[in-house]
Amino acid sequence: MKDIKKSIETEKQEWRKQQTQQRLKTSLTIVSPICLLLIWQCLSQSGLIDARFFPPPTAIITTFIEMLKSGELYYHITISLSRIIGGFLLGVIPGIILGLCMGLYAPIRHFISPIIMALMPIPTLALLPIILIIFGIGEGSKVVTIAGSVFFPVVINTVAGVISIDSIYLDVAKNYGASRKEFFLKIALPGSLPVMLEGIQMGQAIALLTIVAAEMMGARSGIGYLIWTSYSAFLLKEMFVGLILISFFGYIFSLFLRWMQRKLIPWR
Amino acid sequence: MKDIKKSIETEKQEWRKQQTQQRLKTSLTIVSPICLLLIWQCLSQSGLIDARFFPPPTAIITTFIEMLKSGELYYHITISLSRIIGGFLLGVIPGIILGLCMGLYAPIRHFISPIIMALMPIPTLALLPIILIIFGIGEGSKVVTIAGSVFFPVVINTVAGVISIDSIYLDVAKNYGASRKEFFLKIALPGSLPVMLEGIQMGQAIALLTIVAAEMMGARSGIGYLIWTSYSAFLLKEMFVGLILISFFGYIFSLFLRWMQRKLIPWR
Amino acid sequence: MGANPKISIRELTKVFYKKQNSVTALENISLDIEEGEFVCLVGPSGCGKTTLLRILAGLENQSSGDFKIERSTIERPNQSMVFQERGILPWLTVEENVAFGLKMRHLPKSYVKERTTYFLNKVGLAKFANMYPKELSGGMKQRVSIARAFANDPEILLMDEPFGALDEQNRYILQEELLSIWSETKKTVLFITHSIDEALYLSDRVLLMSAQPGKIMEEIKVDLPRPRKLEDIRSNPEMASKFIDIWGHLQVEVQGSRL
Amino acid sequence: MGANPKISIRELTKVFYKKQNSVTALENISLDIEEGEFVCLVGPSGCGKTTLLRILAGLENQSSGDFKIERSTIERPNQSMVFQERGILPWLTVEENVAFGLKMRHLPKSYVKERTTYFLNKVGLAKFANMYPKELSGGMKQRVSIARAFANDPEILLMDEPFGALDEQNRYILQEELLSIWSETKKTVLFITHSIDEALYLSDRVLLMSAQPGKIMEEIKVDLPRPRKLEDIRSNPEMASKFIDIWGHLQVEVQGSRL
Amino acid sequence: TGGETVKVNDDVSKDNPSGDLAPLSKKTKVVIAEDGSASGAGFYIAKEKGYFDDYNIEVEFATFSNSDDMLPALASGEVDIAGGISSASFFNAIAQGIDVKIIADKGHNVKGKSYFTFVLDVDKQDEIKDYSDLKGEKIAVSTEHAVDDYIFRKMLEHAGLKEDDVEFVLMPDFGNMLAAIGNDSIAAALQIEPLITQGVSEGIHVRFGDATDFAPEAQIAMVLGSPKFMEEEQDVSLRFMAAYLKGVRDYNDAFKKGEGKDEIIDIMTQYTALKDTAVWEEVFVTGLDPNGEMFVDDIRDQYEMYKKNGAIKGEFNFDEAVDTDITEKAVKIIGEYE
Ligand SMILES: Nc1ncnc2c1ncn2[C@@H]1O[C@H](COP(=O)(O)OP(=O)(O)OP(=O)(O)O)[C@@H](O)[C@H]1O
Ligand SMILES: Nc1ncnc2c1ncn2[C@@H]1O[C@H](COP(=O)(O)OP(=O)(O)OP(=O)(O)O)[C@@H](O)[C@H]1O
Ligand SMILES: [Mg+2]
Ligand SMILES: [Mg+2]
Repeated sequence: MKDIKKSIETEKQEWRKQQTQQRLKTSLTIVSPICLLLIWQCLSQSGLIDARFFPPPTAIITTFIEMLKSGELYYHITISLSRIIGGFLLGVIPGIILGLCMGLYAPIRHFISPIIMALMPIPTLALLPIILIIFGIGEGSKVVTIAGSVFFPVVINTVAGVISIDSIYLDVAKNYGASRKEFFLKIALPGSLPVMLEGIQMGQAIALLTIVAAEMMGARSGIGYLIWTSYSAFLLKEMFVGLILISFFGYIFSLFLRWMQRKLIPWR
Repeated sequence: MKDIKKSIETEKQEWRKQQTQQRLKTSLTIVSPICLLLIWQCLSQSGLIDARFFPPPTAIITTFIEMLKSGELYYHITISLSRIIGGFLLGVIPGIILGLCMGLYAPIRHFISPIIMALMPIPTLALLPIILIIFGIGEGSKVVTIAGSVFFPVVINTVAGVISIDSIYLDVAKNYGASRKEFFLKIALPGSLPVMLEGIQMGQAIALLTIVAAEMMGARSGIGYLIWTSYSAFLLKEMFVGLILISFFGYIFSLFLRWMQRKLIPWR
Repeated sequence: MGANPKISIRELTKVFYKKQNSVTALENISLDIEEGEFVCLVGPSGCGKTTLLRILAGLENQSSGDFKIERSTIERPNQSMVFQERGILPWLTVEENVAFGLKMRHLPKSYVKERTTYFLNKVGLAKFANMYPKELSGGMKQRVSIARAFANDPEILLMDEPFGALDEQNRYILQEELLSIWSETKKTVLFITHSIDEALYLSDRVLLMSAQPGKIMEEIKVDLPRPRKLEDIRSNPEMASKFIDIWGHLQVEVQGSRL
Repeated sequence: MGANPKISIRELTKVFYKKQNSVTALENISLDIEEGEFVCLVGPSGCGKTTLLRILAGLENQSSGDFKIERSTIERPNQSMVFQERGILPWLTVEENVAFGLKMRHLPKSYVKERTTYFLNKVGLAKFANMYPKELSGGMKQRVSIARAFANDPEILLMDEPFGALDEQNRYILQEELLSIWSETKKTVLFITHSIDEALYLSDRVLLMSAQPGKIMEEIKVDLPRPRKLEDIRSNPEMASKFIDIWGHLQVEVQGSRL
Repeated sequence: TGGETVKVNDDVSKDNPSGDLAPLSKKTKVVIAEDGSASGAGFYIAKEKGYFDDYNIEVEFATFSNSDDMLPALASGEVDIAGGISSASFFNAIAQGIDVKIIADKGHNVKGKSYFTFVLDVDKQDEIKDYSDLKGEKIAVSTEHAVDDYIFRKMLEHAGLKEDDVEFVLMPDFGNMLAAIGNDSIAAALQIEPLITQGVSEGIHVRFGDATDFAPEAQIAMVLGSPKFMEEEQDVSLRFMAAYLKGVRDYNDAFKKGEGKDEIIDIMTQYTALKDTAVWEEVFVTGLDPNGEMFVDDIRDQYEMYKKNGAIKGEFNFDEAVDTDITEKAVKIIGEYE
């Protein structure tokens, strides 16, 4: 028995050591951005990189705080967020519906997929004029621009998700007499969810990447607008504030989606 | 025995019927783009959609052939292709190397991933000035723009690929005394390859999406250039020719990558 | 009773045809199974056992021949299948999995709840009702699968190597549980296995199949009284000789079908 | 010989510690295995069999105690492990998998080629040398795994339920093959299994382990002459009583460790 | 020359809130496409000073990254008014049947104080003294076959250089030109205010001569009207133009005469990305003609050049593209500016 106690003690020490190491490693996650900022600050102040194009982080933060205080930032953020979320939903929901239909019905899949494949590589930037003609210059066109870029990864992954459902589950559904609707709700939807969610995650990343392009048409506000107008006027500090916001929202969204994922697929 | 023959005959009929159906379904793949083009043609000619913005496909094809004959198209295509391929390689190779390092060494992973996550959501369009400052206006900046957007999905998927390697393979390597280098070449690289290739496929799609943005900096040639200058000059037929080329190359590249995938991971 | 078997299969043949290539999976299977009988099907890998079960389950069509499952007066499904470990739906909780068949039949909620709880208790999983399959061990997953099939109260039960992936000890525990539920409900069961011990322990009758094309070669009645104990079978010299008999038969078939 | 066993384990203890929670997987294991002996380790699930093997294989560290593997004069690796089905590398061909250990030791190419071919022939996979594992059946995969371990020519062989996922008939074929290679090379083997029949058929000695914490409870010598046939074991009443003995022992342990 | 089929309510009365034309009976919305540049001053001032309100016109601004994107919006009637540069795109659009009209001045260079002119890398000021010294250098221009290109060629002509004596670098974003000069990728650029002033104060570039040296009467930007707005809604377009011109006149008062400059600069900081009032004191502001008059002959020259360079596809009558009737009428009503 003494021996076991000694063993437990040994393993406890070992475990503690590993914990400490682990904590050190995860602390690197916070260290690295700080490092980057510090290097940037030094380089920028010492003139090794051109401070006119890369203003030091401290200057950017000052601008950030000023913009925050004046309420300007709040205004841009709320508008962009509503566009991103609107566009995201407008891309994700039809994407899922079409993807499920394509996944479940081979003729639809064969009919639609060449169109999807042909349209997917077309750059958003090149689609702007077409979107403008069809949807006008209002909020519609911005939301549709984002939706359009979100749509493709969601459709493709939903189809992949449906196709990847293990055929044994289809047998189970058939054997236990599931109706068409039940099959859809109990098998196809949950079965394709994990892969579908990966598509949605990709869609989220793309929605953010598209916001600048979307807000280049007829916008008067928004983070994308802030970025390109600031840049057009060579107000680089303001531009960097915009970039930092985008980066920040990318982080928040990915956290949110990971949380969603845990909620939606608790069985994983 | 007669019975068996009859059964075989029955199944043969059944199989033939299914083959025909299958063939019908796959033929939809060719039918659908033709349908789309026909509808477009009709709508455009009948004036239901604005032919000034959506010239009928026949007109686009005529322009296409003219541009092909004049050798203009050939010129744009070769230049863009070399940029896309260059940028793609410049993004993929460091992406794989960094991804493998991050996947294998937790401290590196913890240190680098926040930076990757912070940079990823920043739109290419907003990065153009920064790229321009660092890489000038030559071919470099175009290639780097494409490389930059290809880089992220490749890194992320490579890391995911390494992490997803079944721990039993690590045990096998250890048990049979694999050295560090052998572990890298025989386990980490092939083990992460399938997921890595998915990242590369995404990278390819993004490379095409980025060509317009890349060729907005000091370019005088290329498909992206063709698209945006045609649009700027309101030569929409020429713009559509550019879009069709992008779409076509998207198709070719994805075929190529699927072929690569079969060659590189024959064990799947 | 003998005149009206629960399952009657007549000259069932199944051919798989693909690109000029035909595989005769089942050839002229004729078979009667009585109401309440527990029949095990044993045969070398690829002899068509699964194919036969899938045809009975309506998941595949025969090429020729017929089969008939006698219906009782009560409103109940024809058959339910117990699949291998992967056969429970990972996105449903244990309880939802067990209730799956009943829900598909749109039975009243209270009834579904009652039967589900009953069978969860029977297989000893009441405590795990709200867990997802990933949290269960292999044996627990098979319990869910069995509870689901019995809860559905079908005319007959079809089981395709349900315990194939379990270790010997857990396998025995599940076999015991299966027999206990079976003896209570007196369902007709057609059970596939590779394990001769399992077949001898569980069944009233063992059907031996030949390698491709699958035919029924021999029929071995197991008239050991129930409830049985494994020890009885192991120490019973008659059972030992039955084992060696089946074993020898399978060895020939397996060796014959090996490359 | 008796004075210098091939493997000697002294008071080996393994504790897993996680967040204030400690699990004693192995407690005071002391054990000697002679050169050329075939020893089977049988015990309920979770009793620490895998843990013991992993410690011997150097994949895990013991908490206290020692073990020693006697080295012969020839330059050869200490031990090689035969993993379960998933243990062969899917991205290497059959041949590359078998050559894996030899290549890691940077032996001359011609030697690697020769030994690989020899063992591929031994397990009857010469025809499949250039195939990838996905094209193989479960039994063929295990043949690859066994060939790989033997080709590596280690001091001892460690096998963790290598046939657990196979059906009874294929299992027997592989057991036969394993015994045939073993009798030729006379390697020392430590073999984990859940199947009492397997243990009795293969080993010189069966070690019974208790449920958590894992201790060695009993040791059963199997002195049946070799080469053995399964029929001999089945028809031998002494073996039947050994089976029931082990079975009873495991039943107690398994039931005790169930919730 | 425009169709006079529509009956226009153009009675003038001093009692109206505007002091001239009567307000519209119904509040009417006019959407103006802008690219956030300073040359939209007339619109911003007229809105802030209530000149549009006086006519019961409600204006809404839509910002685009460049004037080419505005054409589809203008053609489809999404916007009524756009501020655009003269470009082949514009003429091509007209040739395709998009009936957009050039109606008034929205930007020309003021002699010696060009807001759209060449800048030179600070490091190169000693090397390059004269236009002809640009030989062999890289020069960034923001568009091909547009006014930028036109001014660039005028400069070459003036310097006695041939087209391939210098390297034309196409760079659609003016901001990118700063970056490109900053890292010495290019020597000079055809840059626009307020980036010129900012670049100068940041020490990136210096002004290089003045565009009026070789193109004194270049029409850089114009007010464009959608066909529907110009033909069918003349009641509105006339009032819109009157209000716009009032705004332009306040702008001229401020920057030429110094009257009410603070207020105007305040308005400008609201509508453009340049928020620093001090910088506004320094910039060379856009020339905006108080009577809306344009250098029509120069526009024709530009058109001829695009055509010569093969950038114009299709045929059309140049004179139909320019329609100054409404502007002239508005000037008549509000009086000539002195
Ligand atoms: N869908 C199919 N298409 C073509 N051939 C098939 C198909 N399903 C089964 N077969 C073939 O039919 C034969 C019988 O297969 P089946 O799965 O019924 O065997 P089994 O007895 O269940 O084998 P095991 O014991 O390995 O499960 C095999 O030769 C198999 O290759
Ligand atoms: N890495 C680990 N961390 C914590 N506990 C572990 C770890 N590995 C094993 N254990 C625990 O140690 C005990 C023994 O595990 P082990 O895998 O050795 O059992 P086993 O006898 O091989 O079981 P089985 O027959 O199911 O393979 C179990 O209770 C297990 O939960
Ligand atoms: Mg089967
Ligand atoms: Mg184990």
